[in-house]
Amino acid sequence: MDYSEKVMDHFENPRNQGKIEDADGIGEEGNPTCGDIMKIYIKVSDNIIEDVKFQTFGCGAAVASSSMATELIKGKTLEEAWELSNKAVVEALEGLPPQKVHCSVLAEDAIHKAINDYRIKQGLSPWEEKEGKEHHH
Amino acid sequence: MDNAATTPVRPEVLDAMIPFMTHSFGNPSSLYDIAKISREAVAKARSQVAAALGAQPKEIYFTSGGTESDNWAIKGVCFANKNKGKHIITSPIEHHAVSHTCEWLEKQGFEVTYIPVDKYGLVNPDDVSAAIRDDTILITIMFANNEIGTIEPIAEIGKIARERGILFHTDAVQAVGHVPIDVVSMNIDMLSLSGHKFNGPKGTGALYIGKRVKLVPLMHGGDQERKRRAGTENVPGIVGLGLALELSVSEMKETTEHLKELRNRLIDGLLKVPKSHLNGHPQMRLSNNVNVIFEYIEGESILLMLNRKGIAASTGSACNSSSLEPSHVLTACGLPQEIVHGSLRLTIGDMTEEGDVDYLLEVVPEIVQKLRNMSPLTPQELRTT
Amino acid sequence: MDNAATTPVRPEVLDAMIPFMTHSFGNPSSLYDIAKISREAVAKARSQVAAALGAQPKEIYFTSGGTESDNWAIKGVCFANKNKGKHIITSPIEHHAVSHTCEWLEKQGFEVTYIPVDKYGLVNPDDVSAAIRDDTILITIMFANNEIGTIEPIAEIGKIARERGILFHTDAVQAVGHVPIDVVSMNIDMLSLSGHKFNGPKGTGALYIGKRVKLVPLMHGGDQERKRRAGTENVPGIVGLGLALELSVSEMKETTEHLKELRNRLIDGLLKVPKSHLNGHPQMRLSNNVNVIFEYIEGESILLMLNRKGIAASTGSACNSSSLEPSHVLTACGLPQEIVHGSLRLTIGDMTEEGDVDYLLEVVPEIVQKLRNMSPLTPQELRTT
Ligand SMILES: Cc1ncc(COP(=O)(O)O)c(C=O)c1O
Ligand SMILES: Cc1ncc(COP(=O)(O)O)c(C=O)c1O
Ligand code: FES
Ligand code: FES
Repeated sequence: MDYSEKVMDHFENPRNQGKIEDADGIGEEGNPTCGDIMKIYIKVSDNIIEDVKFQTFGCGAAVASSSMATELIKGKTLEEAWELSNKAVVEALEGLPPQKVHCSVLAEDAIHKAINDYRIKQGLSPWEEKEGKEHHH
Repeated sequence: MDNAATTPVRPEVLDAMIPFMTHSFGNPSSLYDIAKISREAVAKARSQVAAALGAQPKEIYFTSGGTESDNWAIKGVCFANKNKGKHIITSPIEHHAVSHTCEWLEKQGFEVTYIPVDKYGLVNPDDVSAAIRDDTILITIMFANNEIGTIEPIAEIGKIARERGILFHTDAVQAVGHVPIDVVSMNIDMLSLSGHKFNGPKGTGALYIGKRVKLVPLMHGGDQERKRRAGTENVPGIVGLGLALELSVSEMKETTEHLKELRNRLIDGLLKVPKSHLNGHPQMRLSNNVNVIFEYIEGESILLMLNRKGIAASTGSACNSSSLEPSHVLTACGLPQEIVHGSLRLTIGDMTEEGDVDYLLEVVPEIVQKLRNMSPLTPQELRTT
Repeated sequence: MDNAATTPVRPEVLDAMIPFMTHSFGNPSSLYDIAKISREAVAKARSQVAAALGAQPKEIYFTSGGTESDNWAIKGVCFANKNKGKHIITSPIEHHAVSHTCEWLEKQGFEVTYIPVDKYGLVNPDDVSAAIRDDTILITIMFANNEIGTIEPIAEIGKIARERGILFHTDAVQAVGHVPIDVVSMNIDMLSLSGHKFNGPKGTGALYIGKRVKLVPLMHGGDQERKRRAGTENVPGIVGLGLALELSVSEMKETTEHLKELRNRLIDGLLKVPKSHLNGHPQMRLSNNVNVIFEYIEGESILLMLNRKGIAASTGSACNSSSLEPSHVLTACGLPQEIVHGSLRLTIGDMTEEGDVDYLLEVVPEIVQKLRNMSPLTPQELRTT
């Protein structure tokens, strides 16, 4: 598999890997085709993502995408985190092989689920996925 | 540790090939002599391959590899015998060179029965016998599986096929040069092999075709190979294949003993990892093949980490296949979807040393632990962080 | 002087291949690196071949030789388009890799029209146009003929095929590396080439497949070559083919001039023998090809005598073919049976020197005279004893 050095770095030294025991929101997303599962934990205060951790069962691209995505949303507002696209993750990773782009979508979806999990727990209505968003399953 | 994928050409084999590439055989040699030297070298290679299989030289046809041999054997018999019948029997764990060929033939109107395998990947000869129909024209079952290393009961299947008068092909790409083979006593009608699996050159292969077999060419054209396989002979490749096979067979006993010892140490060591399982048959397996499953983790990740440590390996994980589907072999052995993704195949060769095994047994458990710590599926008691 | 049959691998090409045979790329290189180096080398070779043809790299597919490329192109298109039509247009002077493939397809229910050629072996594009039917799915006409060297009006035929929306394949095995080719301006949809015809390795070839072509694989199996041609890549062979082609193309202008000079001297000299004739077109011919007929004598005898003098050559004589039939190419050019047997093909290469030509022009007339003295057909005035 032809991964960029950036991907390999995030794969070998994943940032924010682990679990937040008292998470405010948890999102889990799986790809039924390749069997992979990604879990995102967020800790929120004042609408800001104070801490984020991930657990991933998946390929190199899935692990690297999780790691990069968590880095990109840490310290951001929920709105900013919601706007993070898989495309931005791929770019930050200096590209992914074409058949591995779907792995980065997993990260975007898991973050959305974590944010909505938080919103529901707060008694807020969940945000809706954008129309026409790339669908990958 | 990916010797089942491909092996480098042995130095003595390369030396034998080079004069046929450059056409320089030292002096004195006219151009006329070159043709003669080439012809004799091809004849010698044909004898070497025949000897390795217990066949006659005129039953050996050179091809461009295992894939061509498989395609030719199966399509060749089907197109030649379609007036006799349309039914093929095979297994669900064949290499894609066989399985995709069968699938294409289904689209052309042939019918295929897939004999199920047990959890070790073994075909039961009684099942083959029961699947034979009046219109069965071919049985194709692989000699040894490339992923899990299981060796099939070829002699038993051959006996049934011969008794029932049905042609029997075996894809022996993983077995030739590694396991004793005798096409006569095993009642094999056609057998595929590939040069680069036993330290011969890539892009070379052969098909053994027994005398009673009727099949059409896959390569139409010139009169080469007794008019059955057209195309300018790849003389250096053929010379290399013949010598590499002769050397492999002459060293087989010794190599096998050495590999079995290393293989068993590897298997024992890897199975010490909790929640790990061996794939394939514990005894009826290739001496170079180790295939284990580690629960809760994904195969491509293991490969990447191993690669970083200088070790090549292979996996049946969906993430590592271009189709994003898990190994059809492991699935056919009945492994549940949750764990099929964590498979790791290590295949050793004569270059593998004890130190390599020690190193592997040191790094694999560390990698497995690291990935398990990362995985959302891992139960708490198996985590270290 | 049989360079159209096969050529040796150039030293620099061999040097480029060897690391990929032995998998030794110097230090430091992990097994992981080897896979990467191989992948990049194959990509480079694909670009080299694409550049030589004016194609895109992703339109180049590596095969085991010209025969496979021809079989794949023709069978692949026919099986993929059989619901659209069953009609193929070709010429009567194709290499057997094309003609025998077409004959086999006739047995499978396809219909083939053979466009006649003129006495020079030229196909008339108007005849191609007139032969097109509603159910025509493929036109396959060779770029340059391997026996008589005639170069066909490929651009004209390509234009017609494109206008009528019919796929056009050309067997360019004798042309690639020797004649400028541009698949885009010539409207070629598929093109076959073979490595050992331009000092690349035997057992290697390629098929150019334009984007609009739908065809089924000839080799089913693994996912190699964008899932269209299965089989472990012959990496050393591919590397060698790519480099050899790049070198041939870069030297083409110079080589061609040199060869044309030698060729014309050879032709002029040989035609001084009484009752001799040139086969093929005087101008539209490969710069390496000489093909002459000597009346009253038989080709295999000429070959044997030349071989004794260290010269390899080729003939269209029936006695020299395993079918005992005279060349279908010379017959299609309308040569009467009595003289078709006396043909001699000499094909020169960059290794051919002026001295070789002189030597040939010395020995051939002697041999012809010796055989004519022996032949019952020779008229008295041509005898010397
Ligand atoms: C069992 C089996 N059959 C067929 C093949 C195809 O051989 P090749 O890739 O040399 O064409 C392979 C190897 O890839 C194999 O392991
Ligand atoms: C015109 C032509 N087509 C096809 C072929 C077949 O090529 P190969 O023998 O490399 O398969 C040849 C050479 O033998 C040829 O001259
Ligand atoms: S998560 Fe399975 S392919 Fe990446
Ligand atoms: S006379 Fe012997 S083959 Fe023609």
